[in-house]
Amino acid sequence: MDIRVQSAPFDLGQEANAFAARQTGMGAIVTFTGVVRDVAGGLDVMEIEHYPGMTEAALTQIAQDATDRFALGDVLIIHRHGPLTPDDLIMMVATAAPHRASAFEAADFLMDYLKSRAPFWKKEKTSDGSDWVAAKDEDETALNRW
Amino acid sequence: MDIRVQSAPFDLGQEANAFAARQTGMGAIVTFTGVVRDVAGGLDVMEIEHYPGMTEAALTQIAQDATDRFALGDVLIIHRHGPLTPDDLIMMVATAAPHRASAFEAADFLMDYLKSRAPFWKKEKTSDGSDWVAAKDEDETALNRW
Amino acid sequence: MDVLYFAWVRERIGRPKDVVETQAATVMDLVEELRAREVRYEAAFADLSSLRVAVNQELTDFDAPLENAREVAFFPPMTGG
Amino acid sequence: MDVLYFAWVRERIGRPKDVVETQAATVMDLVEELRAREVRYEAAFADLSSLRVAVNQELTDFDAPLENAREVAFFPPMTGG
Repeated sequence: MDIRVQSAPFDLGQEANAFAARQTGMGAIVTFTGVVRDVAGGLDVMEIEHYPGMTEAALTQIAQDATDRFALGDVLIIHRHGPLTPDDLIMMVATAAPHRASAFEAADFLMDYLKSRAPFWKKEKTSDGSDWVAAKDEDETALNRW
Repeated sequence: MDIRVQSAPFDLGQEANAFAARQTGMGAIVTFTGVVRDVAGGLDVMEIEHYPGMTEAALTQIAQDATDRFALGDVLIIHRHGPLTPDDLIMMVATAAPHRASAFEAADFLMDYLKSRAPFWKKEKTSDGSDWVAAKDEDETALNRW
Repeated sequence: MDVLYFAWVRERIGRPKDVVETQAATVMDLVEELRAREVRYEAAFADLSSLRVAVNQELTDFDAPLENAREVAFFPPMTGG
Repeated sequence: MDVLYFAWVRERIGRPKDVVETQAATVMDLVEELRAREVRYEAAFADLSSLRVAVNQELTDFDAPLENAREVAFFPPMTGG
């Protein structure tokens, strides 16, 4: 299990290769990468705030839950904080499992919990001002799937 | 859309980075990578046969169906043929979409169709002899999900 | 006890942290004490349905007891990923 | 018309391809002609439920017509991915 919370950028390809290389007997590897979108146009900066200490604990718990539930061989979570700009990579997860169904489901599960249970908050800054991104009701209800 | 059928190895990290780098406005990127497993122990070689011509056409059709159905920004499919050994990467797909749900579902859809509708056949060679991998009924029924 | 604020809660209160001496038995009791402090606290805690709380870095409810609480944090619903 | 064989169908028949002159109207008619050729063809086509067929590189059924067919391929269920 590899959990990282950092302001520095990460290299998706390098992380995916390192993750894949350290697996044995895992038939399926899934990665999910979240990217800053300029939805309305004019996004200058997306600032991600987090709760140091709790963030790492929450991500570790979420990763452990996924590992137990889906019998994963391995999990990686990297989540950035601080100022990001459009097309920057925000975060990634990777899962390794013997079969594809559990690798896919685990990645989906991780993302659902990461969205609503990991203490990150996004603020969008445009030339018109800045606004905190509101949580979506659907993100909360998505947890009921599991 | 990028479809490749090749005997040469591919570099997951390099492909994931190139795929991510050519997207704009896509909030979600999912990759799936299939890896040769030595399930019973003693697997020397997994030989993948395919149907040149039909393979490329089938993969292109599957990628097009996924693009239309899930409004994807982009799709990548790479599938190897020829002799592979345990822990070799067999294939990968990548999907890019504005939101994570469609990126995940599209990757899952691609894999279901790739399993049962793309003309590849796997033969496992061990010291005891060799056997064609049998298709699973569940792979065929998985198509009914879509 | 350290009381932490994040995102717009932090902005509304104008600071990331208070060190609080309190006999509050529950999170809700602590919220009432904070509300009574100043109008900006009252504003920040006006609508509890838009807030979440963690005690000792674990998500919990507003009726959670504060026994053994070293750190309480208030923040809006999370938007990670 | 090119008739192609893949995986264990190819192995059982002992060759990857036949060039066939035929008036067969459907895939099934062609299968009957092939079965009549030699015992190894008969063996390969013994259980059609374990076979799949493509005409002009598109998956189809055994009752598909062979009008305009340039290439017919027989193979077991696919195991890609």
